[in-house]
Amino acid sequence: MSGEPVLDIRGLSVDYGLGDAAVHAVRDVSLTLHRGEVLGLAGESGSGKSTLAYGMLRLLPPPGVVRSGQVFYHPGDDEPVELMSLSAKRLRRFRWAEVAIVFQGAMNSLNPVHTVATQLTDVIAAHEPRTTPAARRARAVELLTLVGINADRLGSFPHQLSGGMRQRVMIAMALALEPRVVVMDEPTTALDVVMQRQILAKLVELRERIGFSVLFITHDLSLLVEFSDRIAIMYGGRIVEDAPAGQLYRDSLHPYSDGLLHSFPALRGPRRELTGIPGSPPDLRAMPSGCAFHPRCPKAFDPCAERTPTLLAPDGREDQNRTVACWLHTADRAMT
Amino acid sequence: MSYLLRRIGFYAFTAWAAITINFFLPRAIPGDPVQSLIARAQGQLSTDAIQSLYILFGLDDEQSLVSQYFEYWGQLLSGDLGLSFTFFPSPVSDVIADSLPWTLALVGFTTVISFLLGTALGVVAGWWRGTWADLLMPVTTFLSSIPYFWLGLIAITLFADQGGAFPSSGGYDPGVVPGWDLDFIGSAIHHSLLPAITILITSMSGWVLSMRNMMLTVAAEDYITVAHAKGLSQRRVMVSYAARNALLPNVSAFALSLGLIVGGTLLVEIVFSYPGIGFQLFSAVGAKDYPLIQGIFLIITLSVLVANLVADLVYLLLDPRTRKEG
Amino acid sequence: MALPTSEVLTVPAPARRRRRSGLLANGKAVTGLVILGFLTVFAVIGPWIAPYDPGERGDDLLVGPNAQHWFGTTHLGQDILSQILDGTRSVMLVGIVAGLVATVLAIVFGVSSGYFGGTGGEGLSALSNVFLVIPALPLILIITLSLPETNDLTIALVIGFTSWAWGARVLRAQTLSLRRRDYVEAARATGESTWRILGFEILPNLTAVIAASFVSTVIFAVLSEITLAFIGVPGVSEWNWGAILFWAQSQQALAQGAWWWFVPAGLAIALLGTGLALVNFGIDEYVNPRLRGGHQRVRGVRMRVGFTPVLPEEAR
Amino acid sequence: MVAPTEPAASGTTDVVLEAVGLTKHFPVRRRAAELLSRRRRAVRAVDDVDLVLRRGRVTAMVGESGSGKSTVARLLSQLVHQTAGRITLHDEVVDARRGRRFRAHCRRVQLVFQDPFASLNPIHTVRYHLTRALRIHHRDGDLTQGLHDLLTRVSLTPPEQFLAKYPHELSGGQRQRVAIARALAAGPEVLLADEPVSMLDVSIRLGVLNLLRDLRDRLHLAILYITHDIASARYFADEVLVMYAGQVVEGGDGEAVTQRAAHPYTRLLIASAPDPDRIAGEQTEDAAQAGGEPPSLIDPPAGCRFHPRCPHAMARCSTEAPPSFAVGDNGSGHWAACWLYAGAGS
Amino acid sequence: ACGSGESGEPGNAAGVLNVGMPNGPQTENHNPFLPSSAGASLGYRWMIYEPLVMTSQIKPAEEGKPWLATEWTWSDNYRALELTIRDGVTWADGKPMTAADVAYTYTLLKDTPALNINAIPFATIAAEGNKVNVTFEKSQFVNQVDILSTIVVPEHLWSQMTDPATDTVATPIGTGPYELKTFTPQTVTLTRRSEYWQDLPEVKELRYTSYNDNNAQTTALANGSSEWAFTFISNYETVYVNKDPEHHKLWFPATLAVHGLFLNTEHKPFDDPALRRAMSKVIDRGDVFEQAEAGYFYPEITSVTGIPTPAGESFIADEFADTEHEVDVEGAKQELTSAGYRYDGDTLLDKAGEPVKITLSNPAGWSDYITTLEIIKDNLSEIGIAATVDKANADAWTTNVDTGQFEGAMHWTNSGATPFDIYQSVMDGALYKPVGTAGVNGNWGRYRNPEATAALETYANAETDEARTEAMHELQRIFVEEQPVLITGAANAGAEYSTKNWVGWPSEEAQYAPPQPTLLNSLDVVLHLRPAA
Ligand SMILES: Nc1ncnc2c1ncn2[C@@H]1O[C@H](COP(=O)(O)OP(=O)(O)OP(=O)(O)O)[C@@H](O)[C@H]1O
Ligand SMILES: Nc1ncnc2c1ncn2[C@@H]1O[C@H](COP(=O)(O)OP(=O)(O)OP(=O)(O)O)[C@@H](O)[C@H]1O
Ligand SMILES: [Mg+2]
Ligand SMILES: [Mg+2]
Repeated sequence: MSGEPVLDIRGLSVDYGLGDAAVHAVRDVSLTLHRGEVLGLAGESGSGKSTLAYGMLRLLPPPGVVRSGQVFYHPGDDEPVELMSLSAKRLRRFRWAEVAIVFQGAMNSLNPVHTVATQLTDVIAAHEPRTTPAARRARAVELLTLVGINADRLGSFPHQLSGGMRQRVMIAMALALEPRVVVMDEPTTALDVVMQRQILAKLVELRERIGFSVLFITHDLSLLVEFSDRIAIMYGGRIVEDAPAGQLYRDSLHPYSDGLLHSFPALRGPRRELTGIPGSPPDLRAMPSGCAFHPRCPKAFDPCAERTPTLLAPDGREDQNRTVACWLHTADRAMT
Repeated sequence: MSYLLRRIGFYAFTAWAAITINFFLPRAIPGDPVQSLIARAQGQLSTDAIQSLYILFGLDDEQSLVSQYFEYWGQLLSGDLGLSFTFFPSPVSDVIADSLPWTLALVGFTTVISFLLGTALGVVAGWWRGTWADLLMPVTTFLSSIPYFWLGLIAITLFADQGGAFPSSGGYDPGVVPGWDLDFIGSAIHHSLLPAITILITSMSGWVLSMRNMMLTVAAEDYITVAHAKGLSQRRVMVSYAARNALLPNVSAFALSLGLIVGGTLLVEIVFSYPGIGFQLFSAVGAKDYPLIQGIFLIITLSVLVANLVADLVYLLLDPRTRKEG
Repeated sequence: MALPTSEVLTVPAPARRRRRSGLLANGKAVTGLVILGFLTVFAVIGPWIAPYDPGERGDDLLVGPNAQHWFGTTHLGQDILSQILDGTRSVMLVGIVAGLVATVLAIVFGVSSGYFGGTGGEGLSALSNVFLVIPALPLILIITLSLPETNDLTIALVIGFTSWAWGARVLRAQTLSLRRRDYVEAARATGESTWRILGFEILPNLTAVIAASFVSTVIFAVLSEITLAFIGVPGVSEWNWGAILFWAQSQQALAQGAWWWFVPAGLAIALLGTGLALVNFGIDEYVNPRLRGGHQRVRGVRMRVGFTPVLPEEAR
Repeated sequence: MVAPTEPAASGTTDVVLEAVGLTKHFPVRRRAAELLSRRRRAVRAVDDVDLVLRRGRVTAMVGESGSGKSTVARLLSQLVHQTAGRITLHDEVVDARRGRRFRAHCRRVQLVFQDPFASLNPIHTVRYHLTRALRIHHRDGDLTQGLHDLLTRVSLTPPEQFLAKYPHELSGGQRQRVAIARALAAGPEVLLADEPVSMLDVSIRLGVLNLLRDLRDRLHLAILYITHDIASARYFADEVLVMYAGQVVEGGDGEAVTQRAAHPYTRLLIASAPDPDRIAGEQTEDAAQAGGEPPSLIDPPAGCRFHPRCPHAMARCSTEAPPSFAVGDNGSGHWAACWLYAGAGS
Repeated sequence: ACGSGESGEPGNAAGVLNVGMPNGPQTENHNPFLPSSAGASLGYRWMIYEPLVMTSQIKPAEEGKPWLATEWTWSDNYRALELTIRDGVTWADGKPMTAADVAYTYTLLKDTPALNINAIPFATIAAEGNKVNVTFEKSQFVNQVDILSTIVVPEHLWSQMTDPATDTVATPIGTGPYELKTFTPQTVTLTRRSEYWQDLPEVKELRYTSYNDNNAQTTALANGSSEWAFTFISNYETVYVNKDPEHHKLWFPATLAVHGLFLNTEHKPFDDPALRRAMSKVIDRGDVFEQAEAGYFYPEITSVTGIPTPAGESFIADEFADTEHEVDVEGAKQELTSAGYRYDGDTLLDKAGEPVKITLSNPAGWSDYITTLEIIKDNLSEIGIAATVDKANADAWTTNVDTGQFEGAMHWTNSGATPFDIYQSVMDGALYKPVGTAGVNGNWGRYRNPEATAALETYANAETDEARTEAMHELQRIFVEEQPVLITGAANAGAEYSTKNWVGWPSEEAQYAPPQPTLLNSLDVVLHLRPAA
C-alpha cells in the first residue's frame, strides 16, 4: 500500500496560547501520509487528533499556534511545498485544491444562511475564477450526484437537510477540486451506524475512483480497523504507535493501543474479555513526566516515569513497517 | 407562515396595549390644558380667559374617563386623531404631518446610517482584532457613555455659535419655503448635518460594540474555519460568511432600537431646535395637550411596530432557518 | 445605548474560585470597577468633603476655575465643584435603585416567561414587548409628571418600572435555552419542585447575564435621570449632575463662555458611563470567552482566524 | 404468535415496571394553511410500545437516532406524559404528573442521562447534587453516611475527596458516576439509563458499564439500557429490544437478537456496526442494499414502517402493520414484528 | 435665499425684517382671536388685522392712538361706548371696512364665549352710519383697553364660517398693511399690501421665525439672523450686546403688572402683617433684578406701593411718591421684635415660640423664578427665617397654587390699564376661595380684607374720577401696610432689536410704543421703521 508520501509531517508541535500559559496539545509529531492510503488517527478525546489535523493546515483558531515543525506536501512531479512557511496568499490557493478537510459536525461546517449550491460553487469560484456560473452549477450537480444526493437539493439550506445529507454535502464539497488529500475529522460520529456505513462505503468507492489519500480521525478504533490501511494512535499529544491496520488489531504493541482494543465489545464471535484502561486521561497542563501513559500503564517499569520514549521501529521487527513509542519495545536501542 | 401569523397577533396585542396606556397615562398628569396655557403665558393672558378657553377646548362638560376611552377608539378607528389644544383648532394629524417628516428624515436616516456604519466598523474591528482596529474600542466606549444632549450642546458652541459653519437651530433657513427645490433641500441638509453627526457619533458606538462581539463569536464557528480551509478570499470570508451571520442578531436589535431612538429624538430636537416630532411631544406633555400626546405616541408606536414587522420580514429573508420548513 | 448581550451563547459556570478571579482578572472590568469605586466613595463622602454648601450664594458670580473655586462658580456664585460632589450620591443612588428594581422585574418576567412557556409565558413576553415598543424617555417623563410628588426614590422607581423589558427579553432567551439543559431535566427527574429548580438550578446560571443586564440598566437609568433633570423635571435632587447642566443651559453658560459650568458634569457622566460600560464588557468577556482579549502580541505573533501563526525561532 | 410479555425462560425474575401500548405523539405547530382544517399533525415519537423491566435484569433498547428511545425513557420516568397506553409499577397503574405522586414515582424509577457533561449543574458541587437527591426522598437521616455510601457504591473513593468538587473538576466517567449516584440516592427499583456512555471516551465507557452491571447484581435493580451501540447491548444486557421509527420491531434474549437477528432492520443495524473482524471491503447483503433515509415520524409509512427500505418487502408489508411473531426456538422469547415470520410461530 | 442677517447683504435692500420668537414649531392657524394660533403666538396677527385704538401698556394713562376708530367716547359710568369708524379703510380683498364690520366683530365676541377671552359683558351692539354704539352689563372702566384694542374682522368672510372659534382662517384678510405670503411651521412670511389707509411701511417683507427655545432665539439674535425678538437672555451684555454693540439694542419698559412672592396669608404665621412687612423689608429687589432677571428682563420696581414706574407713575399717591423700597435688615428685626417675635440665636421664633420656616415653591423649569427664590431664601435668612426652595412639578404646582396649598410662591399678576389689575390679583376678597378650592382667578394668597375688597369694587365701578383716585390711594395704603405679596419686579413689554438694517425703534429716548413684537403696538413699530443709512 505504501506508495510515495503526499503529506509529510516532521516534528510538528502545536500549542494553545503563548509563553508559560501555553498548553502543548501536540508534541513533536511526525507522520507520513502516502499516496492513495487511508491513514487512521485514533486516540481518546483530547489527545490532540484534531489539533494535529488543523495545525498542519494552519487552520487552528486563536489561541492556537504552531510552535515548531514542518509539513511537506509532495505534489508528485513538482518540488515539495512546505506549508508552515507559505504566505497567506499561497496558502489560500493551496488549501482545498490540494488538501480538503471534512469537519466533525457537518451542521456547524455549513454556513446556515447560504444554500448548498452557493457553498459548493463558492469554492470553485475561488480557485477557478474563470469558470462560468453555469459551469460551476453543473459541477455542483455532478458532485451531489456523486455522493448520492438528488440535484434538486441544490437550493436547500443546510437546516433542511438531514445530518447524513449534510455530511455527504461536505464530502462532495471536499472533492470539488479533486484534491490529493482529504482530511476527515470524525466525519461520522454524529450519525447513527446505518448512515455511517453508507457514507463510509461511498467514501471507499470514491477513493477507488478518484484516488486521493485520506487522513481519517476518529476515536472509534473498530471503525478504523475495518476501514483504514494504517492506523496511528495518539495519546497525550504524541503518536504512540503507528502500524498497518491489521497488524495493529491483531498484535498491538503499545499498552495503550492494547487497552483501547480491549475496551469495546465485539458484535460477533465469542464474547471477548474486556479489560478497559484504568485511570483517566492526562491533563495537558500537568502532563506526567516520561511516558505520558505510565500512570495508567499496567506494564510500566523503571524508565517509563523518567524518560519520554521516541517513536521507533519495535525491537526485532524493524522490517514490519511499523513504529511504536514504548520502552517495552524500543528499550534496546534507545537505552544504549 | 405561522411564524408571521403569530407575529401579527403579537403586534395587534402590543398596539392595543400601547394605545390604551397612551390614553390613560397623560390624563393622570395633574392640571389641565387651560391651566398650563395660562401658566405658560405668565400674565400675558388674563385670568378671565380661563372660562373662554374651557369652552373653546370643549372641556366645559365633564365626561367619564371610560366613555372618553371608547369615544377615543371610535375616533381612532375612523382615522380621526382629534384637535390639538396647543395649536387649537389644528387637527393633531396636521401637527404630526408637519413634524414627522423632519424626524423621519433626520433621525430615521441617521439611525440607518449609524447602524450601517457602526456595523461596518464593528465588522472591521472584529475581523482585524489585534491590530490598529483595537483602538476603536476605548474611543467608542467613551463616546457611547456621553449623554448626547451634552455633546450636541458642545458641538453647537464649537461649530455653530461662534460664526461656525453650521446653523445652530431650525430645520432650514428662515427665508426658505419647504418644497422640492435645491434651495430647500440644500438648506435642510445643511441644518441637519450637525445634529446628524452628533447622533452618529454617540449612537454608532453601540452598533460597533455589538457587531464586534458578534463577529468574534461567529469567527470561532466551524463554518468560518471551513471557509478559510476552502481557500476563499479574505474578503469573501469576512463579508459573506462572518459578517453575514454576525448581522442576524443585530437586525432584530436594530428594529427595537428604533423605539429607543424615537424616544431619544426628543433631546436632539430640543437641543438643536429641530422641528421634529420629539420636540412636539415634549411641548405637548408640558401643555397637557392630550390629543397631541396620544397622536404622537400612536404614531411612534405604530412606526416602531411597522419597523419591527419589517425587521421580522428582513430577518426571515436573512435567516433561512426561520422560514417555513421545505 | 449599549445593546444587551442577547447572543450569549453558553453560560460557563466554572467553580466559584475561578469565578471570582475570572472577573477580577479582566483588565477592563477592573478599570471599570476602580472608576465606579472612586465615584462610590464620592457618593458617600461627597457632601462632607465639598468645600462649600452647593446652594450657597457667593460673591464671585460666574468666575472660571480658580484657587477658591476649582471648577468655577454659577451665576449666583455657587461653587460648581461642591455641586458635582453633592450630586454624585443622587446619581449613583437613582442608578442603582432603578437598576435593582428593573433587574428584579426582568428576572421575574423574563425567567418565568422563559421557563413556563405556554400562554402565560407568551403573555408575559408580550407584556415586556409592549414596554419595548413605547418610547422609554417620553414614557418616563409622562409618568414622572403624573406623580403627585417626586423625589429621587420615585424617579428611580419610575425608571426601574419602565426599563426592565430589555433585560427580561435577554433573560427569557437565556432561560429558554437553559430550560432544555439536561441538568434542569435531571433535577426534575430527581423530584425537585419547580420553584427550587427556578431558584437553585436556573437562576444561578444566569448570574452573569443578570449582572450584565443590571449594569446596562444602571447605565440607562443614570442617563435617563440626568436627561430628566436636564429638561427640568423636578424632584431629581438638587445638585444632580443633570440639574447642574439644566442650570448651565438655562443660564446659557456655553454662550457666555462659562464652559466650566458645563464641562465637569458632562465628563463626570461620561466617566460613570465608561466605568459601567467597562464592567459590562468584563462580564461579556467572562460569559463569552471568545470575546476575551487573550491576544498577547509576543514578538510579532499575530493571532488570526484561519491562519495559525507559526512561531518564529526566537519566540519558542 | 407470542405475547412479548411472557416471562423469560429463567423465570426467576419478577416484573417491576411494565408498559403496555405506550404511545407518545408530540403535537406539531400547525401551519397557517392548516389552521382551518381539523387535522392536527403530530410527531409519533413512540407508537404502541410494550415493555417489561424485571428485577435484577438489564433490558437494552437499541435503534437509530430519533427512533424514540429517549422518549420511552422519559415516559417511563413520567417526565413526559403518554398519549395512550398504560404504565404499571408493580401492577399499579402510574399516573404521576406532578407533586407528591410524581415524587413517589421518581423515588422508584430514576433516569440517568446520556450526557454527563450536561446533566450536572455546573454551579453545584457533588455534595449539593447528592444531598438534594437524598433530602427530596427523605433518606437524609444520616447524611454524611448516606453520601459516603453513595459514592462508595459508584466507586468514587475516597468519598471525601469528591464531595467538594464541582462537575468541571471531574472527568467524564467520574461525572457519569455522580449522575448514577444521584439516581441511586432515591433508592430506586428501576434505573433508566439513556445512552449513559455514548458521550464518554472509549477507555472509560467500560468502567461505567461494569458499574451498572454491578448495581444490577448487588442491588437487583431493573435497568433499561438505551444505546445505539448494539455491540455494547450484547455485552451488557440480558434482553434486547430493537426500536425503529417509534416501534419495537424485535426483542428477545441478547445473544439471540444479536447473533440470529430476525427483523431486516436489526440485520441492517448489525451489518452496519463497525466490526474489526470483518475483512475490509466485505459487505453483507443487508448493508449493501440498505438505502434511503429514516422515515418521517409525522407521516410514517403505512404498514410496516421499515418497508420502504426493506430488501425483503412484500406487498403485504406496505398495507398491514405486522404483529409480533416468535422466532427461533420457542422459549428464548425471541420475537420480531415482521411478516417474514408470519408462518413461523403461531 | 439665505437669511438677510448675513453681513454685506443689508436687510433693507430686500426690505426684509426678521422677527423671532422662541415658541417652537407652529401649525398653520391664522385665527386672530385664538391665543393658540400661530398669529397670536408669533404676533403677526397685528400686521394683518388692526385694532380700533392703538393703546399702550407702558403708557396706560395716555389715551391711545386712533386707529380703525377715529374717536371714541365712554359714558361717565363706563357702561356705554360710542365709536366713530374711520372711512377709506379697505380689507385686503378690496372690500371697504365699515362700522358694520366692527359691530359684527363685537357681536361675534358676545355670541361666542370661546372667543371672548376677556369676558367682556356686552349688552347691546348697534351700528349706524360710521358709528358703533355698544353698551355693557356693568362699568367697564378697568376693561376699557381690552374693548378698544379689539381686532376687527371682515363680516363678509367671517359670517360664512361655520364656527369661527374652530376655524384656522386659511387666508387671513384684514385691514393691516401686510398679507400672508407663505407659512411654514418654522417661518411665516408676510408681504406688504399695495395699498393701505396710512403711508405704507418701508418694510416690504416680514419674516416671523419661531425658534424652539430661548437659547436658539438668543443665538439668532446674537448672530443677527433675528432682528427683533422677545426673549430672556442671561448675561445679555456678553451674549448679545457685545456681539455688535453698535446695533444690538434692547429696551424693556415696565407694564402695569408685577411679579412677586405670594404668601399664603391663611398659613400661620404669615397671616401676620408685621411678619410680612419685615420680610418685605429684606427682599433685595436689586439682586433679583440683576441676578435672576439678568439686569433687564423684569424691570425693578422701586415704589413701595408695588406699582411699576414709569408706567404707573401717575397712579401713585403723593404720600408714597418718594418712598422707595430699601433693604433694611435692622428695621425688619425691630418690626419683628416689637410685634412679639423673638430670636433663639439666629432663628426667628414666632409669637407662639415656634421657629419661623417657609417653603418657597415654583416649577423646576422656571429658572428665573427659582433663582429669585434662592435669593429670597438668602435674604430671609438674615432675619432668621429658614426658607427651603421646593422645585415643583409645573402641573402639580399650578394645582397647588390654584387651591392654596403652598406657603410662598413666585407668581405674576394680571396686567391692565391701571394698577387695578395688580391689586385685584393680589388682594381682592371677591376672588377669595377657601384653601382646597380650585378655580381662583387671582388672590392666590387667599388674602381677605373687606376694606381692600371694597376699594377695588369702588375703583371698578365709580362714576367719578375723584372716587377712583381715592380708592386707588386707599388700595396703596392697604398694600404698603399689609404687604400681602412681596413684590420683586414688574412685567415688561420689551424686546431685543437690531439697528443694523432698520432704525426708528422705540427706546428709552423715543417711548412711542412698547417694543414687544407680539403686542398690538408692533404694527406701530413697523410703521416707524426706516432703513438704516
Ligand atoms: N483553545 C484551547 N485552549 C487550550 N487548550 C485547548 C484549546 N483547544 C483545545 N485544547 C486542548 O487541546 C487538546 C487537544 O484537543 P483536540 O481537539 O485536538 O483533541 P481531539 O483528539 O481532537 O479530541 P476529540 O476526540 O474530542 O475531538 C485537548 O486536551 C484540549 O483540552
Ligand atoms: N419534546 C418534543 N417535541 C416534539 N418532538 C419531539 C420531542 N422530543 C422528541 N421528539 C421527536 O421524537 C422522536 C424521537 O425522539 P427521541 O429523542 O426519543 O429519539 P432517540 O431514539 O432517543 O434518538 P437519539 O438516539 O438521537 O437520542 C424524534 O423524531 C424527535 O424529533
Ligand atoms: Mg477532535
Ligand atoms: Mg436519545
